[in-house]
Amino acid sequence: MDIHEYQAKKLFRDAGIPVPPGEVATTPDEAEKLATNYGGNVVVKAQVHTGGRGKAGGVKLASSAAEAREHASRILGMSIKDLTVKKVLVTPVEDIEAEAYVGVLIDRATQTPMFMVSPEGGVDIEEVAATNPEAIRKLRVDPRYGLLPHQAYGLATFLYDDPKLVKQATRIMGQLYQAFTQNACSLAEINPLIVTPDGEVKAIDAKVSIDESALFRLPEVAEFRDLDAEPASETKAREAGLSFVKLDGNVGCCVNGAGLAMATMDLVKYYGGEPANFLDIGGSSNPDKVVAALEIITADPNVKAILFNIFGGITRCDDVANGIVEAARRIDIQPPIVIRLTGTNEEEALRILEDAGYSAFTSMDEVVEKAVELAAQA
Amino acid sequence: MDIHEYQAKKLFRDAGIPVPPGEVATTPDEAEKLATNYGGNVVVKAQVHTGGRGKAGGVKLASSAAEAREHASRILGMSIKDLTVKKVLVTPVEDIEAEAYVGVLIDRATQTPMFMVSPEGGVDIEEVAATNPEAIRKLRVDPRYGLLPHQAYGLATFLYDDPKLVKQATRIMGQLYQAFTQNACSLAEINPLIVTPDGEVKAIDAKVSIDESALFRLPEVAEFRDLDAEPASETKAREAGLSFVKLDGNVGCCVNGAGLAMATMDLVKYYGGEPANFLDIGGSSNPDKVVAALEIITADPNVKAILFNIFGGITRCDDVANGIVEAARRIDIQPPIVIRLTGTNEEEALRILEDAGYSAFTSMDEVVEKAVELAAQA
Amino acid sequence: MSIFIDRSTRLVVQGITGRDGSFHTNQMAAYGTQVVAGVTPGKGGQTFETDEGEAIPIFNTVEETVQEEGANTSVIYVPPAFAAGAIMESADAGIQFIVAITEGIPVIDMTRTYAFVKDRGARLLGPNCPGAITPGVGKVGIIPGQITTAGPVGVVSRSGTLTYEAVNQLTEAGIGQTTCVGIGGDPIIGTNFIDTLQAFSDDPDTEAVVMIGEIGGTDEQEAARWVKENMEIPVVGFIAGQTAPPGRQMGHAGAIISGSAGTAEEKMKVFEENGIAVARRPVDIRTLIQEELGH
Amino acid sequence: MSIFIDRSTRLVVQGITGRDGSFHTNQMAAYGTQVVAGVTPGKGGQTFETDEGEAIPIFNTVEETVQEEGANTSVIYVPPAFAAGAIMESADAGIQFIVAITEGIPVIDMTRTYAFVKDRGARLLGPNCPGAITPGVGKVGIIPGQITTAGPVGVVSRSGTLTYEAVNQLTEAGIGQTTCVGIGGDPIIGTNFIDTLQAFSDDPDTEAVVMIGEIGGTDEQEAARWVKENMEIPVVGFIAGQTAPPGRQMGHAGAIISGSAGTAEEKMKVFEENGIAVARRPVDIRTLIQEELGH
Repeated sequence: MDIHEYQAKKLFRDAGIPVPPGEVATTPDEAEKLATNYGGNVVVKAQVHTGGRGKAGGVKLASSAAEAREHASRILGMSIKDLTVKKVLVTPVEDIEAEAYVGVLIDRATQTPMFMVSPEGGVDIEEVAATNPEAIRKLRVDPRYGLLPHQAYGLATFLYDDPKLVKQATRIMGQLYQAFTQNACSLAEINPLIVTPDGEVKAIDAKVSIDESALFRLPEVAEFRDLDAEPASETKAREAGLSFVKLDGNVGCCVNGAGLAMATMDLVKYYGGEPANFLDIGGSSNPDKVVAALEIITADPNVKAILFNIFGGITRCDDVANGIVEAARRIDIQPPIVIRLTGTNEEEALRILEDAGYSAFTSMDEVVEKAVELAAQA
Repeated sequence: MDIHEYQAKKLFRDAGIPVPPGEVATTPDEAEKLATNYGGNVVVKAQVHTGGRGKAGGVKLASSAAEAREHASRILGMSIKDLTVKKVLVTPVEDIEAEAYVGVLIDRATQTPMFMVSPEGGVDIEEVAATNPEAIRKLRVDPRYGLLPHQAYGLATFLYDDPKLVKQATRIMGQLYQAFTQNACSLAEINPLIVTPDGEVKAIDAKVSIDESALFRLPEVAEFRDLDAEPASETKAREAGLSFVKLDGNVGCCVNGAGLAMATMDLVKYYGGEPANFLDIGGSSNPDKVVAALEIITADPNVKAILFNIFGGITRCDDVANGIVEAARRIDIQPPIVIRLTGTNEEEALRILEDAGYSAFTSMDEVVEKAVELAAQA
Repeated sequence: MSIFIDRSTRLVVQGITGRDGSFHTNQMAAYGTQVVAGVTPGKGGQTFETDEGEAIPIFNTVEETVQEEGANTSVIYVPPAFAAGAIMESADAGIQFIVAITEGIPVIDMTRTYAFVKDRGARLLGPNCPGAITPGVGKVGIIPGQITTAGPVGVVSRSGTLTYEAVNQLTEAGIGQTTCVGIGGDPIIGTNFIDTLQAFSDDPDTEAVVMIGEIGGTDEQEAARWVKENMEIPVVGFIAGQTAPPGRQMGHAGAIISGSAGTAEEKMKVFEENGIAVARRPVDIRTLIQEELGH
Repeated sequence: MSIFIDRSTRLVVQGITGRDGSFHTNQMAAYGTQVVAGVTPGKGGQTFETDEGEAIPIFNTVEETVQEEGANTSVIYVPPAFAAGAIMESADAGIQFIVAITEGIPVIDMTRTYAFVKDRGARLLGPNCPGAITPGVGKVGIIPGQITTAGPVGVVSRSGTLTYEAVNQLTEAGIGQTTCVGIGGDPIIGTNFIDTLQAFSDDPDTEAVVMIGEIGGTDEQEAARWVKENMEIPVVGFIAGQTAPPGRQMGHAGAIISGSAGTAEEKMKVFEENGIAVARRPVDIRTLIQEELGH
């Protein structure tokens, strides 16, 4: 789960990392008031779950409260990579002598948390990795011991020479690691970590992703979820226990299992169509889940055909069939539905569908070809 | 550092362990008032750094506030194993269905924290270990992982069969381990852990020793130190950076190094004397430390002779000699002093002592024999 | 022969009385797996009766099942909040092969859990995996038994139902399997492609391997390089997720393209560079395997 | 020959610019030890000049001293709050022999630190120990060089100055030492009696061993049983603390009789039961060794 910069900064502050003040505004008025409180010299920053805000015009310097208001009114409501800005963060301008990058993520290769730090901050770290890899130092943390003092120190010395800066950065490394593990982050990034003219090291931007699986034990972090920042369809899917990602095609997909769902989407493309979504109804399906899935898919006006691909294992095919019939009774489904069911309770499912006037396929290729064809005809 | 029961209970409560209420009184009046607040049925418990309080009459049940007052007036000021009781803990009486023992300590053999639990609580665990060792379960905790859930559960099932009790005890094991590590305990003990008639598991006695070396980072725990609970000589020694333990003999000992200090005491005994103390002036001695050591030793009226045994390594013999001369100028030293000095700057030291009218030995056996002889003559 | 599961497998089911645990205990026992014990804390002493009337003893701890019933393999159906603990319990009790079905274990917990399992010298499969099945011998996990049949092909996959799809097609084409292994879709898993490919390499009965990967991470790429260096039997590969957008998690916690890394295109390219025949559609897996086996 | 320290020892001093670190760097260098580097974070690039005019380079990290100066042994004089971290830094940098002089490291910290050192395959001596000396070759720690002389006796002790006392008497009697090792007085130490006795057993030049213990714990008892089972050369033992009261810490954090366990009487009894000659007074150590060596 991505969280906003201002939320990430709260986690960092709680861990003791020095982060300059800042508050969120949802209207130009509020932004102006905050800017006044901070003395006028502020940065107005769009709060959206994506990088590249600066390039998109979502981050602006103001030298007066009035100017901050103007920036806010332009940024609020703007669209950055398809995401509408509903909040801006107003924060005092900091003078910057140097910008570094500090990030922690889970390294899949070694199955451990890994630090990446670079004295070249304030830019996209993937670019630094591509153009100047020696400017990045990586450190894998043994999860049995956590970040050890000499490791934190080693990272800090890669960023700074001045022992006073090293000391501050060493402490920040430890605090960031704490924030990372305690909040079950999949990514925690300070970019840039700055040095001010009077030699203070501070985090002035923060990016954090939280492992959704850990939210059950992190109630405060779970509340960071911003429903405004995701399509309503994805909110609804999550609440129904479905995995759903909206895409731009016209073939709605309803599949059990993430791998099979992706393979089905790929096959739609293979046969010349475009999938409208990724949707995994999960393992132990019940008819209600299928109803919710159909509601979500049919809410997308782009969808011209709906494709079911079910390989029954834990999932019982008759449950899915019942769900389809139930959904057809409850909601008005315009696009044609094509169904492939095989595995557990397949015969029972086929009987249910037949009784309701649907016919079903047993081959994945057949059903996908058919769905693509129907969508193209619509 | 031993801490009082009421202080240990605070640490346990902070960790979430269910501990019944209780407050400390230093006068019978206060005890009566507390007993009134608790409804009269209370236990009055001497707060001293030793076991066996019950047998010594330091723990009494009261069924009214007036009776609590009586008990308090008898317990306050009483002496248990040479320790004067200055505080009592007043705590409501709990009905008890079962008593268990739960303790954590550092196991020197495996170099890890180790749990010891027994369903036979409320008695001396060493007695249980001697008479019924199968009633004790030990579990070593890998410090890299901490106490794992199944380990806590395994300990809890050794105490209880009822899943409801097991659940509570499992949680308490984890909380106790947290309290143990976070407060750098060398021992943390709940004895007894009780079950109430309505099936609640609670800690009604608590014993904790803290690793003195960790006090620098545990300011709140450091404040638990009760200067009333140790001889004034030991307080003074600690403040001067000396290791000192008061004993009952008449030969005062001043040695550098703990092993050599013990060996010197043993040699006093070997030659028919009794050491008055253990005293290690430590590695990097300076004259002030020697002065403080002599002040502490001479404050003990039992001391009839004072023995210096110094093997100079880091310790410079001339520093010790200067300290002796300085102390003799500042304080009135009645008992005779015999001195053995060898090692770093030995010649310089002998010159200093000679100038001041002392003679010095170079053999440990000679000086100890001489000190024992002088003490016997006094 | 086979890998991970054979006739000596003595299985304990952790979470045997739960909804999924009880359902799949029945399935596994009906398939012929020796399910020797179950664990549900607080229900020790009770018995789990299978649909076929077999009585499986329930214990409070895995340790007891090792001591009393000689369990050497465990399968975990407990909820995510307790699953990491259940894995460590198994490893601590001396279980050699631990299969974690549970989905949704926090990744940060798995970093420590995986280290623990390694320290104890056990093998973990999963979490968030369908388990493994040796056709005709036994199954540990949730892979439907009826879609498999014994034969010369090893199957290893990050996916669940996509594996069933592939296995089903092999079976329909008359191509049996030595063992089918679902390694799981999480970022941190106990047994990866290389571990499984190594096991298949060491198995004299496995004549070809199907490897089914997906977007996210670099496991498939590393495995492909390893295959070129180390494997003598042919490998056929498939990668799901060509149409997945970057930065979005596609169901599995591990199925996410980070920046430009972990795309299906990249993985298929590395497969081909290292001599692994790439199936474009699931149905092509069967054709390629038939070619490799010379059918 | 010798144990732990020989002519290949290349020493880095952690905390070289501190009061104790600088004093003992001079002592160790003057004794002939190859002190190849020092570490003080923030002072990297500076130089430590010994009294005899030798220039020792200072680095910010131990890793650099391994890479730049080939350090293989470290000695730690940093304050207790940082000493556990310094030990782990050395182990992580690949240092093989780590000597921690620092007194007062929290025991709970040492539980994790000791596990880390073991995981990294290094040997830790101490903490709270005087270090080790191989007479005429080199010393790591604070044992005064002038009281030692080369010869056939190994010395291992939990104590500092008591060791000097014993070694001095041996030297005065003309009995030299292969290596003198102070294992330290803390409850958790990296190298115990058995580890050291094993090393002396493996050293062809060590003909007898003096083992100096004290109250607290069961290390001496276990070592005694180990001696009976494994050692062919004679061992003479001494235990300090016969007059120590139970439950009171006698200076060393580890020197405490808990309940009835760890008394001097018990330890001396176990020594005698296992064929270790027990010296009643320090001066008797020398007599017993003379007897054992047939002088």
